[in-house]
Amino acid sequence: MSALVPRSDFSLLSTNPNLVYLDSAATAQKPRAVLDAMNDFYETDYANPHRGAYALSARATERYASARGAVARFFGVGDEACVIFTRGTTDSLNMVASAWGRANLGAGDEVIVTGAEHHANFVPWQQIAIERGAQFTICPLAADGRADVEALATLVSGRTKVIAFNHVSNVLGAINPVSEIVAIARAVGALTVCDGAQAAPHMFVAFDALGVDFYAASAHKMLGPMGTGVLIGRREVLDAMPPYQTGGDMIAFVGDERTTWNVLPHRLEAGTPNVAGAVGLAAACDYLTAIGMDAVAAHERALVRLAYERVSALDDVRVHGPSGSERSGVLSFTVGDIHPHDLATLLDERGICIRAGHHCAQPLMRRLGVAATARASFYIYNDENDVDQLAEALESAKRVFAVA
Amino acid sequence: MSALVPRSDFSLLSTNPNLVYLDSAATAQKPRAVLDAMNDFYETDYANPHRGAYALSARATERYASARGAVARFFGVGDEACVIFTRGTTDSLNMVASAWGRANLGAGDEVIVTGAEHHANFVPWQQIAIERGAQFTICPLAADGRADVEALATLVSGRTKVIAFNHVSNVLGAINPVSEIVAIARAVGALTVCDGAQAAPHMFVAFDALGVDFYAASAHKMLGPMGTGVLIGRREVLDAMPPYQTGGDMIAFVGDERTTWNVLPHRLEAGTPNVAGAVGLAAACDYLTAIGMDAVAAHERALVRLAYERVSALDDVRVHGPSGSERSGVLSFTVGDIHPHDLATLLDERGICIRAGHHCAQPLMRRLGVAATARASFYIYNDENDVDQLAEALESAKRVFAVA
Amino acid sequence: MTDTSALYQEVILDHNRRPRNFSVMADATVEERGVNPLCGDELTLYLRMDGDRIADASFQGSGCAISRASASMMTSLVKGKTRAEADVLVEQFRGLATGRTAMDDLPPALRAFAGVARLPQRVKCAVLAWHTLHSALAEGAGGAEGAER
Amino acid sequence: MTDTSALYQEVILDHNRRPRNFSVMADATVEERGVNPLCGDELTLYLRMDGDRIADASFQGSGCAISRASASMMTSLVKGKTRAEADVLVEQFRGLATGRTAMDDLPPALRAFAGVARLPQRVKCAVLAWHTLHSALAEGAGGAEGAER
Ligand SMILES: Cc1ncc(COP(=O)(O)O)c(C=O)c1O
Ligand SMILES: Cc1ncc(COP(=O)(O)O)c(C=O)c1O
Repeated sequence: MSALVPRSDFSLLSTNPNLVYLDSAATAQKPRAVLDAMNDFYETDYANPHRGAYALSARATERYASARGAVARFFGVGDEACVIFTRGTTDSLNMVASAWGRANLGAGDEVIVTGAEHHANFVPWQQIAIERGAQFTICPLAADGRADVEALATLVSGRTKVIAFNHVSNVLGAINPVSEIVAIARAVGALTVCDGAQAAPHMFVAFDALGVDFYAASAHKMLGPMGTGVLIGRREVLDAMPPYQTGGDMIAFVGDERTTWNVLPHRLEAGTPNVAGAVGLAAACDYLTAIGMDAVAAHERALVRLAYERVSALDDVRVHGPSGSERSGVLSFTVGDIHPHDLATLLDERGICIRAGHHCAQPLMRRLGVAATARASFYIYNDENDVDQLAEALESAKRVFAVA
Repeated sequence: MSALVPRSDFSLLSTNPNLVYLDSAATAQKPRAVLDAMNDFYETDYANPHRGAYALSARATERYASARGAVARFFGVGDEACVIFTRGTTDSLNMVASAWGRANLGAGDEVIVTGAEHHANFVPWQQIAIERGAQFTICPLAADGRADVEALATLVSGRTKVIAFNHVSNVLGAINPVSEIVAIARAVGALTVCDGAQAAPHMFVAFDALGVDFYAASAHKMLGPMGTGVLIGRREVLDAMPPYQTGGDMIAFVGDERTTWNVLPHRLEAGTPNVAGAVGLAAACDYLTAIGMDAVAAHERALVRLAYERVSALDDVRVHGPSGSERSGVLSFTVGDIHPHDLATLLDERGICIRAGHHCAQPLMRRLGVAATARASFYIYNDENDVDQLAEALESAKRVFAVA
Repeated sequence: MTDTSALYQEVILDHNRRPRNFSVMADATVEERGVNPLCGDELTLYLRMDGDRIADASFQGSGCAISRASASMMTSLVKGKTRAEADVLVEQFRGLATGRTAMDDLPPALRAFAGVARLPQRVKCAVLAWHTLHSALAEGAGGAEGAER
Repeated sequence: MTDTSALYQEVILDHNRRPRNFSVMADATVEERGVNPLCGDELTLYLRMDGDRIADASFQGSGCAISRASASMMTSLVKGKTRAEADVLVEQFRGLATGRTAMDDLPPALRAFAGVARLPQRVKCAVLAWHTLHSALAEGAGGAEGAER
């Protein structure tokens, strides 16, 4: 199985031919096309959009608008104004928890998250629940790490105002049953907030068909630049949500005592927008679309299935989460009693990049009964050789630590 | 008077030799060195910082830390952990108004801003005052557009909890008397929040000596990338401020019910940081430092003084704000009854980029008694020819509109 | 460079200098406010409807030459038109300002605005009066403003 | 590639496998907790002070081989040392782990940690026990944790 895209598209990978980069779930490497798009914007059409009354500024505005269009198409969003550019998934989720939560949560209301959330979709909800006096409930997980939908169905009630869950777990690669969760939420009138940080890079999201009210993702995990992300929402909920940040062009009229707001998407984008970031994200979307998201998903599934087989075949190795064929391109595991950090350092000595730690998912670590895991994650530039190297390095590590 | 730096340092300016870019107060053009620094990071050291246990990630972490060091030096901050990377000035000011404001403002307390604030330093304070039941007071302006410090001294009382003001006005170029405002605030125990968006690009800020509690700036106005900014604070106030956003690495321990926080600067930087943005801002700081901020300030003062003379000499032209020698490189004016937007379009037909409108300062427009102004702003790549072109174009515009 | 402008042709400058129908209408049956928050243009449009027909139209407000000349011409053009006829004009003008309508399909007076299509940042100024007319005819709620807080 | 590692030399692997002084100390006079929030390493350090002298030292906790071996060696080394002597060791070790101290200035047992200086991401693991010792001796407040909310 060769890589889905030429390694030469990625400067860092082609100048480091022996690097085995297995940490794309943390952040993805950048194709030249993405960096070129941003440079081109800075070098040919750079100005502050929305604010200038000259052609250069109009071109910058147009770049920003067309980036929004490209991102909307990528995510399957018909109403482009419902794509809000943010700093990243964390920013998007904080926006919802703060702006929507502060306006809609009160004492006695309930917020539900799953036990497999990244801190970014856990702590903001925990904190707003504390602030508003709402109840914070953690939905249990099924054995494979997905939300236990049967348990969820019994948990919810008329008091449940929002259910926040990941589309794909960053630790387990488990893919949540979105439509079942949405159905349960709708039955009690709760909103749904889906953390798509680990899904958007790897599958076609089809927001309009998904049924969730809010969807969040980060550009940097999907080949795009750092410092950019999206919050996508259904128009009704976005329109009803108070602004999160204020200033700049998100206003209609600023009185000495009261202020009125601009329309979407501006109302939720305070300050000079990061046009370069949006342009970079749009270029990443175009790059992925050219490959085809089905091909992307198939490639990763194939690699992770192979990795699952090779790694779980080793003695004394525990692989967490669903079996190989049901997961997105993420593999978390522990090797004997070797601490994951030691494992990562040993692998790093061979040029293999994996991540080790709690993966910003401490609540999940507790539920798995581990302090940390090692995690290898795969993307379009990985190939079968990367899997071989991983498996060999794990065997070697076991010998160094004299495990088994 | 020639430009302070070669136009060839700026791709956009050198490929458009006839462009007269006079909108740097909205956003500055980028030197190649800034774009190169970001590309180099993406192409040689790219990974998620803080989270990886491999050398590549360690290099990314080191890039981020050294960018923080460079930015701290540029702003005259001794304690690097007090430089918080944000999305921009608007983000920085919203962070303070929300996180500090929500924790510290109550009914009966008072928030003071000046009548010359950008919406980003006006609306967040107005809104948090409404939310907390605090009084929102607007400090009057002296004739030159600076805060009227005598009025301010009589306004403040023990109820005053915070005074938010611009270092330099984005409309008038007026430079506020920071130390006098700080003294007035300290006398009643109020905090000071200084919006440095228009100062940081143009003068040495010397945060540690300035005496303000918080300082905000945007990278994109100081030759750096979009989507990046800083909030600088004194350690005591930052340490006492609750986190603004939560998630990712800003935590120490995430329990099912309670969460504890990491130390500064991480505690105030939720989510994957924008390392590329920080690297770009640091490169911009280095570029400016190499020129010397004194030389930058002197160049702009000279240009704006010339522009002031040329423009105010025209019949039927009203220049707003202080006289030429007392202002930073910003010139706002109105020409007869030509609407500023029409003026900007006419100038644009000659390749001259100025901004027209309320400049995100509607409260100031009311105080000036105008709906909008035209604004020309100068930076290191502007020269005397740019001023000539501006003056000639204004004369031509008057003839087209048959003014005077 | 001479003192001519691609956009500011004589007809626009003239309507700006001496706007037609620039007055408050005491017996208006519809009054609609339009604002362009980014530019600060604002106008109030007054219509006196006679059944389905626009018996009279006038406007007040402040804004740039483009928005003012556009409102001046618009109010002149729609007087006496039916709701449906006015709606057609609205669509035609929007098409012109965004470069979608061919010049020949348009009342000659409007053709001076063709230049705005090349200036996306001024399109909003040109269409403000027409948008406001559209809202007034639809008797819908306010313009671009959101909820007050 | 062979199964050797630049960092995981035999002495570190041995201290990790059979940590010395790995126990709760019932009669400790000082008990100090140290955590490395990014890695999840945590340890509790127990000291029994006899005036100015560390009469006994032990630790408990979970963490990686580096932090465990480091704590194991640290507790072995500081037993019997005065506060001042221990502080010197703390400074020496911090210097080693960040590449500032020359090897020759160090007790031989610690030299195995020189490799961490090249691995900034593991420095925190290596110095955790030493930081905790420093806090314990200073009798200062908690470690890296902030206020609970
Ligand atoms: C004085 C002032 N404050 C705040 C801002 C907002 O900065 P940003 O849009 O980069 O957040 C600006 C610029 O737009 C400004 O000039
Ligand atoms: C599932 C999930 N949610 C949220 C995040 C946070 O994304 P970011 O750090 O880009 O804000 C991540 C990645 O770190 C993630 O994997």
